[in-house]
Amino acid sequence: MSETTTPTPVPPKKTNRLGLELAQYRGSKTTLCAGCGHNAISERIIDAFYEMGVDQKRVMKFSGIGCSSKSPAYFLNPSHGFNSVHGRMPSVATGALLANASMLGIGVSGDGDTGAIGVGQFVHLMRRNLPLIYIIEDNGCYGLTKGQFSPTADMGSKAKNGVMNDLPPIDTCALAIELGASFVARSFSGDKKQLLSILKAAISHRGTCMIDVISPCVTFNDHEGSTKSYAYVKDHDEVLGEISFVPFFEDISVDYEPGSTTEVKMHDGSHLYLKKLAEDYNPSDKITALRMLHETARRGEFATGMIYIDPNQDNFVDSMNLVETPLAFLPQDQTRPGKQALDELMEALR
Amino acid sequence: MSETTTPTPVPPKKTNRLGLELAQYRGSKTTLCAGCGHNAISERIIDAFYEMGVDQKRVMKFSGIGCSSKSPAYFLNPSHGFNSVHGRMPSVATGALLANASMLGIGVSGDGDTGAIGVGQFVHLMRRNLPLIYIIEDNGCYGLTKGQFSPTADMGSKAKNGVMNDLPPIDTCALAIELGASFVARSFSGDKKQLLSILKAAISHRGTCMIDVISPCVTFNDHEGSTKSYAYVKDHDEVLGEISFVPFFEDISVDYEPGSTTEVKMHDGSHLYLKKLAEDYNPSDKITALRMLHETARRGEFATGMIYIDPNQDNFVDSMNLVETPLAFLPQDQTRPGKQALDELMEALR
Amino acid sequence: MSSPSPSASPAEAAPSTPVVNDFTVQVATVNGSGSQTANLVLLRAIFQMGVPVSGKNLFPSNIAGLPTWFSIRANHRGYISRKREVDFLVAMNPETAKEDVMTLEPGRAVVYDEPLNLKSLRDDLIFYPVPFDKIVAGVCTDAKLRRLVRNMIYDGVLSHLLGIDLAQMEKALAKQLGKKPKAMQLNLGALEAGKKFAEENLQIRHPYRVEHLNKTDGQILIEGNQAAAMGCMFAGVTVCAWYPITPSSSLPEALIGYMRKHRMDKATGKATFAIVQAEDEIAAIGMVIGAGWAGARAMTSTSGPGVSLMSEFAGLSYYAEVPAVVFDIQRVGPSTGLPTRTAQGDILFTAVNSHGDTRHVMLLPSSMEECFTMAMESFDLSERLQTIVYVMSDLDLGMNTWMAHPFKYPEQPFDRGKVLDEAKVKELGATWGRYKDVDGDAIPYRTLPGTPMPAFFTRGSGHNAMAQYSERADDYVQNLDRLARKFETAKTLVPPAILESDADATIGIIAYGSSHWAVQEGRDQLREEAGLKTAYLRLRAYPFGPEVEAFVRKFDRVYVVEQNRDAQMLSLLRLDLDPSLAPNMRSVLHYDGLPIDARSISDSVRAQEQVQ
Amino acid sequence: MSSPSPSASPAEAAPSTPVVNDFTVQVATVNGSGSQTANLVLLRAIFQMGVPVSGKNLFPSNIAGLPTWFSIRANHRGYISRKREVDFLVAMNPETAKEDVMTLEPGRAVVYDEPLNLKSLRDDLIFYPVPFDKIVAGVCTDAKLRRLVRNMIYDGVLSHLLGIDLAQMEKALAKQLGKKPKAMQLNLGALEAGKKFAEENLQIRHPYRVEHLNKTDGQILIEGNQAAAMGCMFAGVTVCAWYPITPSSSLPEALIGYMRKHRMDKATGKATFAIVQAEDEIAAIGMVIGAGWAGARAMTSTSGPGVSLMSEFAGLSYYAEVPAVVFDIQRVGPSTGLPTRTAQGDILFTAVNSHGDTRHVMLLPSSMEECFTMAMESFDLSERLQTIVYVMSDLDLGMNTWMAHPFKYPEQPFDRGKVLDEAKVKELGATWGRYKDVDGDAIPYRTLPGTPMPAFFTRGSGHNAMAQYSERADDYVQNLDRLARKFETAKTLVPPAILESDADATIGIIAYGSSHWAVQEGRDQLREEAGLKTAYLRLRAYPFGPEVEAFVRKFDRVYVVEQNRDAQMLSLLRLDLDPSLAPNMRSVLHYDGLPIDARSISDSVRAQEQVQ
Ligand SMILES: Cc1ncc(C[n+]2csc(CCOP(=O)(O)OP(=O)(O)O)c2C)c(N)n1
Ligand SMILES: Cc1ncc(C[n+]2csc(CCOP(=O)(O)OP(=O)(O)O)c2C)c(N)n1
Ligand code: SF4
Ligand code: SF4
Ligand SMILES: [Mg+2]
Ligand SMILES: [Mg+2]
Repeated sequence: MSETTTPTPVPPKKTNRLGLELAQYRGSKTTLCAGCGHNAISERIIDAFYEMGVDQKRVMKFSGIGCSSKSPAYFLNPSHGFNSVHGRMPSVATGALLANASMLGIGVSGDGDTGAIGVGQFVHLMRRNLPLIYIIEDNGCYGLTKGQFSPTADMGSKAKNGVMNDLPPIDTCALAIELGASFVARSFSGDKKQLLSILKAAISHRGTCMIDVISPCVTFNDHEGSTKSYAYVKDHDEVLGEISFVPFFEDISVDYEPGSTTEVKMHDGSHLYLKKLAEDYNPSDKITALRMLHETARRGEFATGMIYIDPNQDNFVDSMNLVETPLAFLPQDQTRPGKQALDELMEALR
Repeated sequence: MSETTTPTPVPPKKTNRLGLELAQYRGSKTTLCAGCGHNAISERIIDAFYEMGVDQKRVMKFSGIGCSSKSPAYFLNPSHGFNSVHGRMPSVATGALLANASMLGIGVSGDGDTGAIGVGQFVHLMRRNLPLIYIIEDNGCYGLTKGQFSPTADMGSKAKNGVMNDLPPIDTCALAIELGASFVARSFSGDKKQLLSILKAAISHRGTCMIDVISPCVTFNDHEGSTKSYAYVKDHDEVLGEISFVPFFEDISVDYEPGSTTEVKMHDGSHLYLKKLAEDYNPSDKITALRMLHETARRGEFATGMIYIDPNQDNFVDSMNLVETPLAFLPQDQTRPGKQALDELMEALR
Repeated sequence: MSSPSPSASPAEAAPSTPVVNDFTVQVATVNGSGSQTANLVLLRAIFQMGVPVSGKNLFPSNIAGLPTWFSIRANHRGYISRKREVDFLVAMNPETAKEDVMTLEPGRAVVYDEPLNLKSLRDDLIFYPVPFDKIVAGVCTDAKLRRLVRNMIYDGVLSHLLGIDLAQMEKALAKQLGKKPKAMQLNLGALEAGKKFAEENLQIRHPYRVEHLNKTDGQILIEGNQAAAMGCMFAGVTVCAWYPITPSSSLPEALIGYMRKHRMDKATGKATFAIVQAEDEIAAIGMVIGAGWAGARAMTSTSGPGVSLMSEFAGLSYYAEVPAVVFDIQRVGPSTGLPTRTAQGDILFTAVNSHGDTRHVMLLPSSMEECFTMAMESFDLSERLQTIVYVMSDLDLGMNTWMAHPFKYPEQPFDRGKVLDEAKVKELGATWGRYKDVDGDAIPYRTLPGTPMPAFFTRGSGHNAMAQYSERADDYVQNLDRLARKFETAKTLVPPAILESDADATIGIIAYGSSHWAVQEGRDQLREEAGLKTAYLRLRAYPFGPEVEAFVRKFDRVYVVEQNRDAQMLSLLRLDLDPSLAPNMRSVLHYDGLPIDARSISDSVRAQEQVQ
Repeated sequence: MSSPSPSASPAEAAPSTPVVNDFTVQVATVNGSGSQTANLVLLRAIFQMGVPVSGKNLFPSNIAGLPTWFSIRANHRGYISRKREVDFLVAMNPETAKEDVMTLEPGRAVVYDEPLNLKSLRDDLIFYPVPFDKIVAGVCTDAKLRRLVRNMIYDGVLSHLLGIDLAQMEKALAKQLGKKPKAMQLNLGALEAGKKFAEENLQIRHPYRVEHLNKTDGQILIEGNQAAAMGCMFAGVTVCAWYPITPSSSLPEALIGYMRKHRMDKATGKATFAIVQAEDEIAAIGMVIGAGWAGARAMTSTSGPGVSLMSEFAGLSYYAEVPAVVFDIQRVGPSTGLPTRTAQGDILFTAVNSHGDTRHVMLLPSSMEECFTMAMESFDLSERLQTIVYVMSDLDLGMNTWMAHPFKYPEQPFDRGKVLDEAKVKELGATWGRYKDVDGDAIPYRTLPGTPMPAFFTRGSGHNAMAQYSERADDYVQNLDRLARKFETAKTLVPPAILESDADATIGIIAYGSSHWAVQEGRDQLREEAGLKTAYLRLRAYPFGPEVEAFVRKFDRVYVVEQNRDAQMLSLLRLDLDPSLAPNMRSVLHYDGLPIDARSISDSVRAQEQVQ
């Protein structure tokens, strides 16, 4: 699908700025079900990294356990990947990015992996605003264990066996905003254009990019009565306004009537243009964002698009004040203090 | 201190409606530091259960691990108590309250026990709105392990050794509201009257009562530069307006100028009167509550009082549609199906 | 899959004498292709013809699109363990067809999808090409449905090639699809079309036949997780908290079904149970321990990764003495491992699970009947002993289809253990202490919240006999010594090991759990093929009763058969039996993720006994 | 506290001959009363006089108000393990004074706070009443400060009663309070006031004296957690993730201090390390594994409950082969247990920690020097072996004050293990596979993200030698067998056990960790008091090298000394050594939470050897 010709901010070329072809950003063959939303998301990730001309040797992939968590094997083969244990990807990614702060980290989780067993680590990841693209492939169920409800399943949503979910869903976007993530978005695996723009913006952002992507499970949660089915999501997708992303290496000027669009200057010099909806929406104010999430949820709708962004918020890795060289590669003479350091220490204990 | 004569909605008597004296609601001698905020909270719990005339044999006490979590041993001796493992009290309480849904559950946790290792279970407890009084004795540090910062430590707050906290705090009240708790309050261990009213209201509420009580650690976090010291909290306590509680068994009518006060009818027939501040505050609207929390936090203040309440929200235990008799006490003839049930099952497999 | 090198010695080639009721059919398909129905119909039809049968489903850890093998063994002697060699292959999966064919022994038969053109691969096999697409097109006009009924065709083909009554297949099909007339009718069509095609086009050149027998009369077909779930229901479980994980999930999911049907209070229509899908395994065991503490019969079910996550709570249950039942449906491997393969790999870790000095009780079911009965025993034991009890099942038992005799309705009432009541409190009076050993069996009396009995404060930190907080050295030692004595008491309460012995046996075999069936067959092989007489002790629980040491003492060589790399049960035997017996014990290990087979056992024992 | 029944046989009563440099002083106070300074000054002053000394702090698991005991042992022979009997008691705590006095052996001495009026309790002890409040009032006008300096007075009193140079006490005090002139001056006043009071009022009737020796020259006083933290720094640790827990916290906290001082890049002032206080132990080990995977030297430090919570990740490290270093500062008990007491109770659980077939490497430090060196070795080993390595310290080593020889600056460069580089990749070329055993030591080559080396995908689920996802039986078995071989390789890399033997020893003793010091003294007792010659093998790591089996083979009876109930190390020996040696091994167990003492060992061995 990446050979598509539907217009995107950066019209696809045969090769990107690194002279690489799209195919060189692919991964191994997917083992997920045909039609699974997760596969579409993998395609968008491939497109985004290709179009942004990211050097894949500078990328680390992470995941937990689940169908969704298998997907890092299906994109960016030249990058190292770590499919860790269920719900604990945030801690593994945190350690890896401290060990090598020069890398671009992308993590894929599921709504069960994040919202159930992993919600504790999720909370602290958001709070630390760790520079990491954190994607939740959200199908409202546990795909790999055959379709049980997950914590993002909506109240009243029906399972394949007819059972109704009677617990309120966790809104991972609201949670992320409340806890301190600096880039919070929601999208739909079926919305190629929107998801691609969000992913490209995420690549330019330094801080936690929490992207909840509704990604229907065709095998266990795509039926009548499910609020995470393709049909339901298409009908209830309330798009927050068009997103245009202009990467730092392109000089395209986007013109718009003043007031109609919010322009966000990204950390790496790229620009993000967010077209406002009638009710003017300010993606840099947490409370407006939360109100909007609560209201759309009350209406049984999904607000998709850039929900909240602060391109300049402090992040955990930078706050560590680390030396340039990645910690993993520091030579012995920088990590083993000299003899007189030991002598000093001994002297103080005599 | 419970023999105090400061006026409270229920003027203290020598014995309560069960004919019990206050002393009969006490626990074992505290082993916490003299002056620890946690001790004051234990006293308020004793007062509240005494004044509400709660039958202590109908109460179950829970906690995790920490100085705060030791405190259930220091109140309500006649009640069974379970001091479980670090951060996991919510699950233990959930199991116990399913086993015996007729009991009143009260849990005491700490800001580390809840906000760090326990935040995953906290999230799901709030989401389930389990009928439980959940008290966080919040001192912004790990008391029992000698004063390290906890996740509720404010950004810029200084530790005793001078180190500054550089992570944003988790606002447990905002989190609880976002996740679905139906009774969310914040108080201060030093504010006897407010805390007592909140606790009495909590006893009348059916659903999760998440009460974050700022409770200074005199040994490790009561110094200049700490935002959880007695001095700092006294100066920055923004009271949300007076709370009066009238239990169902007293017929006192509280009169107030219309509009000045919000009246809440509790699940058990008791009444809660919340005096509004100038800017009229609606404790039944989540977004107003969240805005207020964000704004006071930005000003470096603590909003204390009833922050959010919905007396009628569904709760996890009731949604289980359980028989009257506590599951723990069901006789064999109600829990072992008859022979023909087995025969049916076998027949279907022939 | 196991790969014996295909040696094409003509000697072995296609035997002409008929082989009746003694062969294995393996169906190779793609998962998600709906082959499960066709396979179960095949299995059930043979079962209904009175021929002992077993099915092993070898499926991948994903949802659709990867190779799956289902092997059905029919055996007139009643052997139901996995047989290594495949006699009859149904090759539907292009991806694996070549390897599936290449790994067959010479002389075996292969039904395959014609376009795969497999017969060119080997000349020492019997091939039956079948044009599945052509046939299905004939019976199903709706292209979308074809994928689903396509597999039914091979059932029809096998009905002819193996002599399985079509009527039995139809009956079996009805059992599966009875409630869906449209699907039923479609599949019947496919079944008949397959049979018809075979009759008209395939001339039988293989020796394998199914013939009527009477060895399954009155029996049932069931999966271990269903049996265990039934056991829990009849044990009166009232609280179940679980978190999904393969191969455990089908236990609580079956339980939900049974309880909704049989455990709703007649009068009020309300539930006499609470089943919670927890946020993770730590929460699940926490809920179970909270419920057990409050007096409920509480359980969870999980697999290896969950057992690891429950470690801290396991220690709390042990030290604070709170009942809890945990089913471990074991799967392969350290870490996330192979979630859809079987093993007995959590034994040693579970026995000592949690930091500090801990020991845990484990029950070891071998059969569908024991999945049912031990589920019930586990609740009695955990309330009697006031500690966590693990039921160590595995994927082979839990998720494969097994024959079983209908379960007997339990005669024994529940044993709710030592809960202080009016009478006892009068007897003990003020001298009652939560952790006092008043009966000499090291098991104290507890009280339950919500009763008039005296309250106490439960904690996982140091406490004395009166349940007061204590850091005193003597209190700690007394408590830990009592817990050790309590474990001795457990030896007298757990189900004893079971002995089966040949007359004048010369060597011993010890096994447990799902290995049992391969051991039984393996012992016959040893006796009949190598003249080795064996005595066999089947462990049913940890800790070991005195009968185990006595058994080992009887033989110079005892072979401990298990499905793990590290000889985990042998390790526990070495730790707990008289050290002088250690040299007598040897290992037979199988840990490739496939259910253990008899040949692996007899080969290993023969080799170690140096018997040709 | 341990409670020998006070038998008042006059024979034992107050010996008149002086007892020089061989006694134990125990100070009983209330925690939070600031007695720590006074106790350390006492300890250090004796140390500075050249007399071998050790201090054991017995503190409660709360912050203030509960009983605390600090015992200081001075011994001219250099015995620094805990001595069971207290010779000289300083009774400051009304709550425990009575029991503290009643449990003394006859003839011992007691300094006590006069109002407690203890001398009425027994007539077979030597009592010295001291009016602390009166004295402190004299030296400190500010009532608030009195609580803090009050304890300094007993130092002064003991200076007189035990003959400890006041000058040395002042020097020791300066070492503690040097930077706080006001506190310094106040405490000096209290010290002198105490001495003065004693000189004027107390006439010495006990035999205990400190006299100058030269047995501590050039040595240091340090706690094991500090030593380990230094080791980590000099090992070049770059990522540390931890979660507070007693008795581990002081290790990472010391590390923070050292790193801030010695590991900030000179040129830029930036950090060459990242230390993270994680949200819990699961996150801590997750960060360590993530960092280790990315090529950092990463560690965490915890205690029992944390080790339990890390179980699942331990299996990931083992199976996916990711380096990680975990310090387990062991404390007492299953569950939350006794957080401020010492034990060696996590040995067996840690060795097999995680579901499935797993085995882990453990280092076993016995001394301050080894806390330092093994911290360094642990990083080399975990990167060399590409697996999790546990350093099994305990509360006694980690939090008590020990004498040590100044640490030697490491000569060996780091061993960063098998990381694929240009050269190697040329050699192996396309044949490189993440999990291929190319060197025959079962250790594969890894590559690091952010380098030009080929990437691979790491997973805890089934994988083949090329690190591709695999559920194949043969791939799984090959991988698990290689891991078993890798553990064999580990035996050749871990620090070997150390042998100390009497000439013609008749029995063997095996011990490890903090038990070492009591064993040394116990062996002297056995030799000198019972004529029992012993050979002693001190284990320093798991898995065991060949020297361990060889040692056990040499003796009919080998006593394994350890501080747990379940003979956990003996269990591992039984599992890993030749089974025929199992009967040779016996246990000496100590698990009351107090550091093991020599007498417990020699008594037990004598009893088992039936030597009077
Ligand atoms: C500790 C642990 N518990 C349970 C499991 C079983 N398990 C595998 S995936 C999964 C849930 C996956 O759901 P989600 O994260 O939403 O991913 P999806 O499959 O829906 O994409 C579970 C419970 C496991 N692998 N590990
Ligand atoms: C699993 C586990 N990890 C760590 C600890 C050590 N620990 C005991 S209490 C505590 C934190 C207590 O902080 P908080 O909950 O805020 O309670 P406070 O003492 O401040 O009242 C910790 C980390 C433990 N007991 N168990
Ligand atoms: S089961 Fe659902 S989530 Fe998993 S791969 Fe199939 S469609 Fe996707
Ligand atoms: S340390 Fe702090 S929290 Fe703990 S008891 Fe003392 S004052 Fe309270
Ligand atoms: Mg999902
Ligand atoms: Mg705290």
